[in-house]
Amino acid sequence: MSKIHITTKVNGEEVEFLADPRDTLLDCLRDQLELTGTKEGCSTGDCGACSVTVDGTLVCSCLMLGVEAQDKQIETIEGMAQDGELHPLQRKFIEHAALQCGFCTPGILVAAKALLEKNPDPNETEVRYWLAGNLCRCTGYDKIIRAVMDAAAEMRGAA
Amino acid sequence: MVKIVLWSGLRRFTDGTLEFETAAPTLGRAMSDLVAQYPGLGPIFDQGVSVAIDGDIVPPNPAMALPDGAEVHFLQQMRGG
Amino acid sequence: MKYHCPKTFEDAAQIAADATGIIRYLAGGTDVLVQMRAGMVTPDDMIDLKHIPGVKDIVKNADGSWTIGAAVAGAELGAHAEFCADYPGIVEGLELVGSTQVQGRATLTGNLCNGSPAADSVPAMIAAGAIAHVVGPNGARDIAVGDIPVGPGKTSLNKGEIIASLTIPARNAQGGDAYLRFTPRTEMDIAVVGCAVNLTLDGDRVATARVAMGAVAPTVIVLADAADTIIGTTLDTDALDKLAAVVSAAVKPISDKRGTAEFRTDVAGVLAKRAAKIAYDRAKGTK
Amino acid sequence: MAKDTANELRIVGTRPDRPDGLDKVTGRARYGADISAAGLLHGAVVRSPHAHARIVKIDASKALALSGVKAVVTRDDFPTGLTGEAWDLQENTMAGERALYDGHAVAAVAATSAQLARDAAKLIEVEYEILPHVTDVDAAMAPDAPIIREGAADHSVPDGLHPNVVRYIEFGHGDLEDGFAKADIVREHQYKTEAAHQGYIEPHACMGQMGADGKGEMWVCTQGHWYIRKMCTQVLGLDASQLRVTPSEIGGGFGGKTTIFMEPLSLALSRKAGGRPVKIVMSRSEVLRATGPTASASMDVKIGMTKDGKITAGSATFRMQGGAFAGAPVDMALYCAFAAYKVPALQHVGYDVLANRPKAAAYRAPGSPMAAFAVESLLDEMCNELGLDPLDVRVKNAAQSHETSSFGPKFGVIGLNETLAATQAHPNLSAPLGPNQGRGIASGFWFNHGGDTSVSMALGEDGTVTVSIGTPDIGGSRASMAMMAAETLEIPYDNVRVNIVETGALGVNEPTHGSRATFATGKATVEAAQGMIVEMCKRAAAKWGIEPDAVEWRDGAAHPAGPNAGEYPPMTIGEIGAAMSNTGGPIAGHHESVPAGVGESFGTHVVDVEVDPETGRTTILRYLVVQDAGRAIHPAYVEGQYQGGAVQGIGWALNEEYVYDDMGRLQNPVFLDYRVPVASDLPMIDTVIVEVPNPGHPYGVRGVGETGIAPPLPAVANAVAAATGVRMRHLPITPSKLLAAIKASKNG
Repeated sequence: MSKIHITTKVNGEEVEFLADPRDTLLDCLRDQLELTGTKEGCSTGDCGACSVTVDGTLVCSCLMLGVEAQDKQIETIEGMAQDGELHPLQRKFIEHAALQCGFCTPGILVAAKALLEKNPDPNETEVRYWLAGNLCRCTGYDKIIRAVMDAAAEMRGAA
Repeated sequence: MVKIVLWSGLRRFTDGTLEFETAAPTLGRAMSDLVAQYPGLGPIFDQGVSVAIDGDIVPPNPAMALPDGAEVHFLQQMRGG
Repeated sequence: MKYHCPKTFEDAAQIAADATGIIRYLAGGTDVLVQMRAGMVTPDDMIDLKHIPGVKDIVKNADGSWTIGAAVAGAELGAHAEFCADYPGIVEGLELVGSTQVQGRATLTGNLCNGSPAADSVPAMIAAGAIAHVVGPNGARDIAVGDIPVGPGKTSLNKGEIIASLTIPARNAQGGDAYLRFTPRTEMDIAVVGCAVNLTLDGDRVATARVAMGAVAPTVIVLADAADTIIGTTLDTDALDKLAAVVSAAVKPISDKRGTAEFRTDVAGVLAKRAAKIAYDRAKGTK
Repeated sequence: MAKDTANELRIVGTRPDRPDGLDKVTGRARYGADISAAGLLHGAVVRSPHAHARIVKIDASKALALSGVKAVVTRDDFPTGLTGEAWDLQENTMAGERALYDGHAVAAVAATSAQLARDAAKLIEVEYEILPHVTDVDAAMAPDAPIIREGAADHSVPDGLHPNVVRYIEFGHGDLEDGFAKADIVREHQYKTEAAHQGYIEPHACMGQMGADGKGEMWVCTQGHWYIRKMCTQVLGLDASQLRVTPSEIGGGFGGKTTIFMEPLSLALSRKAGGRPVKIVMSRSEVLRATGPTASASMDVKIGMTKDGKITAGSATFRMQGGAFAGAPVDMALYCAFAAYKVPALQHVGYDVLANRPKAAAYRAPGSPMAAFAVESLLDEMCNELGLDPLDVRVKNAAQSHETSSFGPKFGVIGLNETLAATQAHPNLSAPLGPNQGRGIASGFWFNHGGDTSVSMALGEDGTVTVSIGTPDIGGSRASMAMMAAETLEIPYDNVRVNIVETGALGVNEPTHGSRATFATGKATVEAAQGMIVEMCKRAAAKWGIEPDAVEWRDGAAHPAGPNAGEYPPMTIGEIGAAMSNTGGPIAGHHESVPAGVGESFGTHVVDVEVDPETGRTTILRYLVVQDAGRAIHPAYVEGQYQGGAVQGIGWALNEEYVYDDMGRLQNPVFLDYRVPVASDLPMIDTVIVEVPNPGHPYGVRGVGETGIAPPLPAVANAVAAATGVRMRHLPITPSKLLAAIKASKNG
């Protein structure tokens, strides 16, 4: 099976990899680029653990082929902290104990960041529906929702 | 003396008796005395049991000393958790 | 698997026509990638349509009708304020397909071609009278969206035929639509029953109506009798109850892991009632 | 030396950032599948599509002919002659003569890429002869049920039962007949629950490497790596000490990662592929078809009650299937059934039954949720009938400290009274309810657990401390261990680093299960710290030339114990660490034990629901968890346990279930159809942490992880009954079932 050479940008850096046409973007991120912060929980788009943004749009990287990544801008959890400075969402997740096992956390952080970029002042219902595609089995979501809303408030300067 | 209480499912191996008094100094001795009296208990004990001494569920260490006046409950082996 | 990136639909149709094995098209990919990973299908040729100019366009035509490109994702359609104002029912149908993440990829065309009787965006498209513009090795043709699915997982498209775009008729002034589905959870489920109602008003009275139901038959079905029960009414309680009764009497669902036939029958009527009310309020501009 | 009153505590009870927080919010934390190695091969498993079938022939020649395929293993590659639970584990790892459930592994292949391994697995041809199957517990006990395995029953099973009954449980006390005679009403109903999966988001993943010399390495996501070591080596016929198991970070377990599934396959494949490391990552459908789930249950409960709400007698007969192997938690279910009550006469009978389903694994308070559903539902029905307040009835009959429990032994110090009182005082109990809304209340219980525990602790040259523990951190336990170590040593929290170490670095540890980590590993951590304090005091005493017992430890330093001990400036832990090479060498503490004094935990939940009477959909409006934590070391993570347990219970009550078709095939092996709750399904989960300290732990800890999953099942059912007037005795309360019941009640 011949592989295809892909050039793309991940977290602002240009990268190249060889993709089997059947490999998902998730496979390529994890196995080719060793960006294992993006997690695989289901491979059917039902759990959100593999959330990344592609050209600014939130997607499940398990539902996109690696070969489709050519000339895109991909953002993953590894790019969320800038120059060693945690994003407010990351800080608030630690502060609110919004993670237990931490496996769903990268996907939820990436999804929540996409939400706050679109809607800086979401209400609880909006946060819950936006994150409905990110399963968490540990927390019952309570502390996650609080952390996202608190981060939003801080980012708005309202905290 | 120590009071031993078996679970009621063992009635069929002990002619209906479920409570015993024993002077056995250790848990292991108390168990082997019971098996000597009621051989049907042997395979059950060998399979594993859970033991509570004065309410504290502890591993069934045969060398464990039985304090005078203690109440020892045998429970069908607890699994899972 | 060979991965193709044609630049025109004609090229895409030619690649498909020449292919000897299993072909899949990639618009959003949210169904086909799942099937591939599950081992349900291993395509020999994967034809990515997203590099064809225009596939991401949402265009309002001179006559007020809409043309939606084959690769327009749910998130893009939902962000288009003017289309949302005209056809909130179609948008809410597509937006119910999967999560926010899936919305970043899933398309109307893909939802249609997957051929699921439970496809959330299809009832509202059919209720709206949407037309698919199809390109194939033997040229182009237009087909009513309702004529495309012919059974679970099956479409009426011929080998090499690809839906290039969808056309939704112009929205007349006093018109409204709505889509409701029932799922056990609030999100992330496949519709146990889906119902779209598209109607126009003449003053307070319903002038025209179309009722389309999902997940109650091998394909999405249009219930003309049900629509007739509300045409001419002001959608009072009596009319709504009649609508529910006719819908429940007309559907012939099956029992499966997602719900019993009896449940689907009952809930079909309930949803028809609720969707009709929302469409009516939208048409009146009272939302 | 440990503090025993809340006033003296400086760190315990605060909410510091967890030590692994940064790694986990940046994607740096390494979970099971996040490993790679030079020469890595990828494994894939061939699984039976049949519920019950004889394996006639396995032909791997086409797979082996593919370039890049390095090894195929079947049961023939495993040793023979195992018995008992070891045989069960081996049989579940890889089917022998027969496939016993849909998803049972029958072969495995290793190849140079995951894609290739999956392709190769499809080319392995397995010929089956389909046998009759049974998946329902009651059907599996019926006289005409197909026999899943002859001779699987243990000595507890009386004669005359179907061979699928493999364990029989019976216990009780008091005069049942007399007890029921004293009741004003006696009611009896049957209740059922369906199998639910733990639903951890991280699929099982491991990387195993094993040479021809029998020495092996394994990286694995697990709740207990010594269990992995023991089970893998048993199944493969190896020496335990030759396998070194390193735990990855773990993406949830809830009991489901306390056993082995495909881990031995990676070792067997590696050995066959010349010692190259083999990584196996399960797909979600493999996880749902072949790992986990809990048992399904069919339960008869009978209770006698006086008009004023006194329970006079009770009986429970529970039947549970835990898959094709013994181990349904029917025993634990029965022990928990009436634990919240003192009842003069009780009878418990249980049947552990085989069925053609995957081998049940532990799931959060195994058995307790089903038992709570049956008993707490019936109590609620009887309270309604008698017009009694369900919370008053629970108070009136509540189990008490130092009194005999429903399962035999006396309780120690328990906090049920306090939990019920805190529930009664909570504002949620007086929130107004609208039409189609209802409130449900239920209690639950879990024993908690001690288990094999080994901890070591070492002083650094700068006075900071490293703690080595053997219980994987599944929900913030590194933080609680660091807090307890820092509290005991009286040093800053940030001066302690907690590492979860591999099997070669400590004595045997049981997994993070049974709600034991904060209790047992915490207790051992405190003991180890105390041991280190003794040594540090000795070093100071030697320097000062006084007796060690004339030295006391406070504020992170050795001090002369009093004026008689002499006048010396305090010697800080940093000074002691800096000097240790010249004062006798490294300073460490350690502790090994099976700790006694496990404190039981009770909880009571209150839920408000609204039911759509036209569709049967239930919405959770409000939810309250009140539970005794003994003492909360890190209250935020205690709340997290309460909230997570409650939501898992809500899922089990409303939507989660294993659905099998007529062929015994699992119909919903994806998250789309195995419906765990999503964020938009839920409100905030209110919590009250009750603290009745456990005298068996230096800081009063009781395990908190498990109790919280038991009350939601009955609480939700009770709330639905209050909202609709319809009693649902078979979970889950799906819209289909509830709407049908609502219609039936209107027509009836």
